[in-house]
Amino acid sequence: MLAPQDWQAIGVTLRLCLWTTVILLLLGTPLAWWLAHTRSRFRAAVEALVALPLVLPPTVLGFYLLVALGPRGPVGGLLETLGGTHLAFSFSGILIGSVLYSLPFAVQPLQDGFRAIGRQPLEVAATLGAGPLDRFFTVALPLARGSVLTAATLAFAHTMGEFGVVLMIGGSIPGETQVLSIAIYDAAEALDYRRAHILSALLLALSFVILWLVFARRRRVATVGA
Amino acid sequence: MLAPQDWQAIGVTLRLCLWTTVILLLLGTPLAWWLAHTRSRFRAAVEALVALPLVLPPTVLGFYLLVALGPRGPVGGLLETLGGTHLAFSFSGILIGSVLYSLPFAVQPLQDGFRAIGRQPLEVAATLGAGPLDRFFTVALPLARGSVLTAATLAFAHTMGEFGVVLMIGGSIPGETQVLSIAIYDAAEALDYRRAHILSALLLALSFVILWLVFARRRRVATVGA
Amino acid sequence: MSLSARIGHRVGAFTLAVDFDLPGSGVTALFGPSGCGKTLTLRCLAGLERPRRARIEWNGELWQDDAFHLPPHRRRVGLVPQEPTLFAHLDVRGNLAYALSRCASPALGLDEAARLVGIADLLDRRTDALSGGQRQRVAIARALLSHPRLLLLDEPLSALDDPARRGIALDLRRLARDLGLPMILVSHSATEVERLADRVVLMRDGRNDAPRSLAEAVADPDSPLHAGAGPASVLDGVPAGIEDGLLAVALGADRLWLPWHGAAPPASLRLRIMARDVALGLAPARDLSVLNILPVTIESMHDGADATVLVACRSGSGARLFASITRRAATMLGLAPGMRVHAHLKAVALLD
Amino acid sequence: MSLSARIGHRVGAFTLAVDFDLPGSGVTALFGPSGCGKTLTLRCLAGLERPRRARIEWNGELWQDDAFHLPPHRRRVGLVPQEPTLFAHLDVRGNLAYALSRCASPALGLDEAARLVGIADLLDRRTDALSGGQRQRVAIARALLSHPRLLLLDEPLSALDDPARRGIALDLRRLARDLGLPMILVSHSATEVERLADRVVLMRDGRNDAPRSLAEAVADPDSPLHAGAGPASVLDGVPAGIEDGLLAVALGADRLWLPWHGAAPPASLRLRIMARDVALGLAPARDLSVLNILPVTIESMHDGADATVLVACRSGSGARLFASITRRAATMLGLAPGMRVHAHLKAVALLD
Amino acid sequence: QTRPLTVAAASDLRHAMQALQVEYAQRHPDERVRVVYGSSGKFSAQIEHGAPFDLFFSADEAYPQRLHARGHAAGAPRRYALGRLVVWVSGDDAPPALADLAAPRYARIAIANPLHAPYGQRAEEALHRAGLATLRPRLVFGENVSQAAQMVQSGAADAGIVALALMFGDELRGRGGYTLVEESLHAPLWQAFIVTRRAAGDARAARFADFVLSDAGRAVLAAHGFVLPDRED
Ligand SMILES: Nc1ncnc2c1ncn2[C@@H]1O[C@H](COP(=O)(O)OP(=O)(O)OP(=O)(O)O)[C@@H](O)[C@H]1O
Ligand SMILES: Nc1ncnc2c1ncn2[C@@H]1O[C@H](COP(=O)(O)OP(=O)(O)OP(=O)(O)O)[C@@H](O)[C@H]1O
Ligand code: MOO
Ligand SMILES: [Mg+2]
Ligand SMILES: [Mg+2]
Repeated sequence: MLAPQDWQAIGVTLRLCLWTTVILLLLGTPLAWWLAHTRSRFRAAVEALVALPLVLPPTVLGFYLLVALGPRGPVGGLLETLGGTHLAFSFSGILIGSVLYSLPFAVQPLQDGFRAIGRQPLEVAATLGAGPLDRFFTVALPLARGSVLTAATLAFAHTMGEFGVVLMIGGSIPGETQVLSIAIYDAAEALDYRRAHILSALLLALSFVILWLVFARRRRVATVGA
Repeated sequence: MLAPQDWQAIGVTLRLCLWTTVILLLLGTPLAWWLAHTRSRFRAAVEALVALPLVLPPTVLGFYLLVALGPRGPVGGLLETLGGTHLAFSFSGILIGSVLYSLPFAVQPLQDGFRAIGRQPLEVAATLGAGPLDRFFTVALPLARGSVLTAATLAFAHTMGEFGVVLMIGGSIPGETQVLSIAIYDAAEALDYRRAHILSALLLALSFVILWLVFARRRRVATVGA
Repeated sequence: MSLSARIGHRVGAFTLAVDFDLPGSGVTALFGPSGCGKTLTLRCLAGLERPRRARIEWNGELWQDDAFHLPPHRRRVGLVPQEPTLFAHLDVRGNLAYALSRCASPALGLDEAARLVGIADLLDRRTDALSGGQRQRVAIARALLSHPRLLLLDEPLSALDDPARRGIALDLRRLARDLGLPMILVSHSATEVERLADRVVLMRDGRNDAPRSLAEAVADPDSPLHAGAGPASVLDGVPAGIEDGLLAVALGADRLWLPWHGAAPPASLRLRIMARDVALGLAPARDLSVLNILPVTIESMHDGADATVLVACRSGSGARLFASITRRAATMLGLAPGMRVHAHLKAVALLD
Repeated sequence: MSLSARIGHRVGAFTLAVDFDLPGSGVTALFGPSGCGKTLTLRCLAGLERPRRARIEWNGELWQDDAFHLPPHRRRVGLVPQEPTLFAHLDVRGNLAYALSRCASPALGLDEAARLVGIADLLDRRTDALSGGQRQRVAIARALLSHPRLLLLDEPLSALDDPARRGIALDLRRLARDLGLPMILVSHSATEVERLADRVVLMRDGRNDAPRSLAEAVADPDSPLHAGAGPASVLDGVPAGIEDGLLAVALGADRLWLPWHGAAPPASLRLRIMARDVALGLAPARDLSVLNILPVTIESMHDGADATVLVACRSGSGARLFASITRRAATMLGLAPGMRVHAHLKAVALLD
Repeated sequence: QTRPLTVAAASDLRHAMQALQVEYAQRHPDERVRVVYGSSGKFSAQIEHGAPFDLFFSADEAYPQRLHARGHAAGAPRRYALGRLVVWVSGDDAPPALADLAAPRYARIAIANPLHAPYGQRAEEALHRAGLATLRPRLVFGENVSQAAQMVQSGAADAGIVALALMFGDELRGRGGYTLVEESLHAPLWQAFIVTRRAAGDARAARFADFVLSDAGRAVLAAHGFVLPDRED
């Protein structure tokens, strides 16, 4: 039912989603923590900046990233002069694009989550001898785990469906940068609806199961009078 | 510098973003509230369903919506037999698409926000004679206002940049369904980079100012030892 | 008017099984050790828990049975929770106004309530800029402003200093009387219970004893109320004149003297006499600075803890007095039930 | 070893200006009305506030001055906050282990600490399944397990019943002694202060009095400590034999008898004698159930509140005793400084 | 293992290019060719920024010319086909001619976006020349010609002006009907390709290019709705 190319696309997609989610959590968590606690005048500006990639159409954002990461761009160019290769049309390139594009979906929920903890648990941890990093990992993160979950699922799902940025930076090269969403898009563009339906159904089912498993573990809040 | 068509696109974009945000808050808030409090077995499934539109490529989701909203689809068809008009290629159509596509960005932060309130304030309000609706509006919503903000900004920004769904359902009709992101996309595709840069810069600047204003009002959390 | 509650509830491994009927007025104290189910009981009464088996009726109105559960906002039951929860999005005034604006028949003004608990100068504060005791007082004022049919107080004064505690307790007692506002008070302080309560429900391990009047409760030498300072008698009397800065209090035909600050005394006075403050003598002691000496008859003698004897006496006018003395003294004096002796009351505390 | 703190801090309209030096051992009570700045002071000591002007030194080590601020996790100062904050993502055992695993030199085992505060059977509970008093006890055990250099206790026992309070207070005092763990205790309960503290710092409106020893503090008839039950004397003595179930306590040459439960008495005993429990007589009363009668000399007489007189006496062995008697009795007996009288001690409370 | 030859092809070439691949594979069984489909504008931008494409088959001449002018091509663009437009409806109705679109039942007419899609430009031009400029308010625009077809197929648009080549895929063959738009109504839609600079000197690229222009290649293109240019050689 599925072509080998589709299987490749599924593989690339899963790799991209997982890496994006992991990197977003690694990157977004300290950023969100800083944003939740800083007194800096630039806080609001940084928050706005984080959300900014969202407002550009994905392919246009993709285009600018292409320029930046390509051989003549600042990033890609630098890499080339350092003896490496530029990042356009590579897995690393689409990963950077996905991370940037989903950043606000990770940062904002995390920031809210950290804010909701309040200062008391962190203060208590400090008086028990826990330093800043210790407090962060043993108190803040576990207490904000609901928000970590939200950040992860939003980032994961958004990366799953996104194709504009990925298409532009990645060039849809099978086995390397062609993700499932591009394959579905292609099928639809080719008016090959049967294939589009099958792939969509597959993607939806897969995502539903993943999301359902994740959400089923979430706790609810007690209701008044219950 | 800007063509009249661009001004129209800006107008449509702002209308679309505002309406989408408003509708998402109106729709997402009770849904998030229910999800945060229900004991229903279907909770996790509903949560997964809400996030599902995200995982489809926007144009593909757009295509399915076009089928549903068009004259031969279940929704559009019903409207036509009721003497109305179908929703494809109309502002209502792209609004529906945007709402559906940004739903998880509104629902999930709100749900986290409601969860973070805990039960005590609601219980106290109940003993002071506040009924469920009263509690919801006078206690839950104000206490979760940070999350309402997050939901609103994510929904707003995501709608601002999205064009796949909107393009497919809306058909890019100037003054009606052509939004700024489509205009930028078109300029970039036509390799008319000057126009693409100008429009992008405009969109970024506009969004930055809006987001900055919104975020500047947000409070931070006290840090240990400060 | 009355409250009748039969509650069977399980949370985790803990089983709550309480069963009591209370008159619909006055102050009832719920007293018992930490973890015995006091808070849980109040939550059931307020409608915040849904016990599996329960029948709660207020004055003939069904609040809860196995099938029905009147939601908390329809019960008009006020609750001051053990850890005061203020609305963080409102300032102090906003918190008070929240209650007032939902009250159909306000009995107090906002400023009046604030003054009562001593937070009049904090009305414009954010709630996170309050001290622990200040938070607690805001919670009390807020509950009062909702003018509930029944007020549940879960250790409402635990974070307050003695003078504030005393003042607010007296105001609460006055409000209970003036507004006909029945209260259920959870407190770990025997003094607070003695100061405020008309009756006491003792709890232990999720079960309760039958409600008893305060006098009965304190008269029980083994009562957990005495764990702090030992048994006591609580007597209600009326003022009978002031002399030399001393107030005479009439308990039937008996008369006790206590130091008085001079203002007009209230119509009724509640006195507490700790058993350990009562000495028994065969004759009134002379040349001793003890003013209050009552002739009493020994009714019974109980071996108390630690080589002491608790002697229950009755005065001529029928007032019941406890004296806690050492066994050595009892032997020395040859005390026995039926004997007429003189009770020397070294200290008489005014609870009002 | 010592703590020296000079703190100038403003939050909102409130100004904290405290200044005290404390020895690095024993228990110091911070006592003052609600809202006077006790919690704020503890927070400054713990490093949780950054006062604008301050100099805090611990045993020569700088914790804070205007330029420097040692972060809280480096101070090794334990804090039991006024509203106990438990880690909601950990169970009770997890909360305790959190402290223990960060402690370089554990002085207590987890189970031992749990037993001490009576939560040994709650170790596997989620923190939201605890009662108010149980939460408070977990917070105490957790702070103890971190074996801090200084333990700050902000009304740590406010949600506990009397027996539990008494038990934990005694254990805390023992730990303070055995581990050489200095503590600063905020409490609204004079009994708790008398039971636990070695010295007292009174606070009012953000300022403090100089630290005084407990004996001095309670000897002040106007001390706010007495707002509850009036002045008292606190005396430290040693056991001197048991007879008839009564324990003899030697205070120098004086000897007092108190009911004793029979176990071996500790090496030293702290007694509290309320002034209102002391009657003065020209001669020892006969045929009266008062066992403890000490010959004393009147040192001074102060007009107290409400037509009472506070009489300061000294026993032959130098112990200082207060007697609160009515002015009428003082006049009747013709009491005057220098007179030799007999103090009748109706009740002697053992604070240990 | 060597990198496969990578061909970027405009989306109207989907069916033709697949057939070309099959034919080519029979002749050169050892050579792997992979094709990526997309819009010509996007490919142009990507090639300018280092995309690993060896050949680029555009839907027009302008994009290859631009790339050539900027030095991204190994040689001058070569025409491989002439695109034709059709009016297409997806129902069972008789297909309308271009002029019939004025009828009110064609309330929504889908075309590719004339700003960047060559088929869209020609469609707009044809409408103008046919005196149907007044139909402009009825137009809806797809991102490209495929999307225009999707709009028709969904039933949301009543007719579309799309590429003849789309009618030759399995998907649309026999579904609804189409009428050709007269060639005279728009400038000829010459489609050209280039070998990119990165493939300069790559024999495989040259081989594939020659194959497309060979008789066998032309036969495939002709069978998929393209008009062929005169032989270059
Ligand atoms: N969710 C729960 N799961 C398991 N046990 C619970 C839960 N909630 C309360 N308990 C237990 O129920 C008992 C009664 O709790 P409750 O809060 O009513 O005590 P309390 O009498 O108010 O005590 P305190 O004076 O310490 O506040 C306690 O032993 C507590 O540990
Ligand atoms: N953030 C703040 N802004 C303004 N005032 C504050 C703030 N925090 C505390 N205060 C005020 O500072 C004073 C001291 O507070 P603190 O919490 O130290 O009191 P406390 O002595 O612990 O009282 P309690 O016994 O009631 O707990 C209080 O009057 C309080 O209202
Ligand atoms: O295939 Mo195109 O580039 O939409 O005319
Ligand atoms: Mg409780
Ligand atoms: Mg405090």
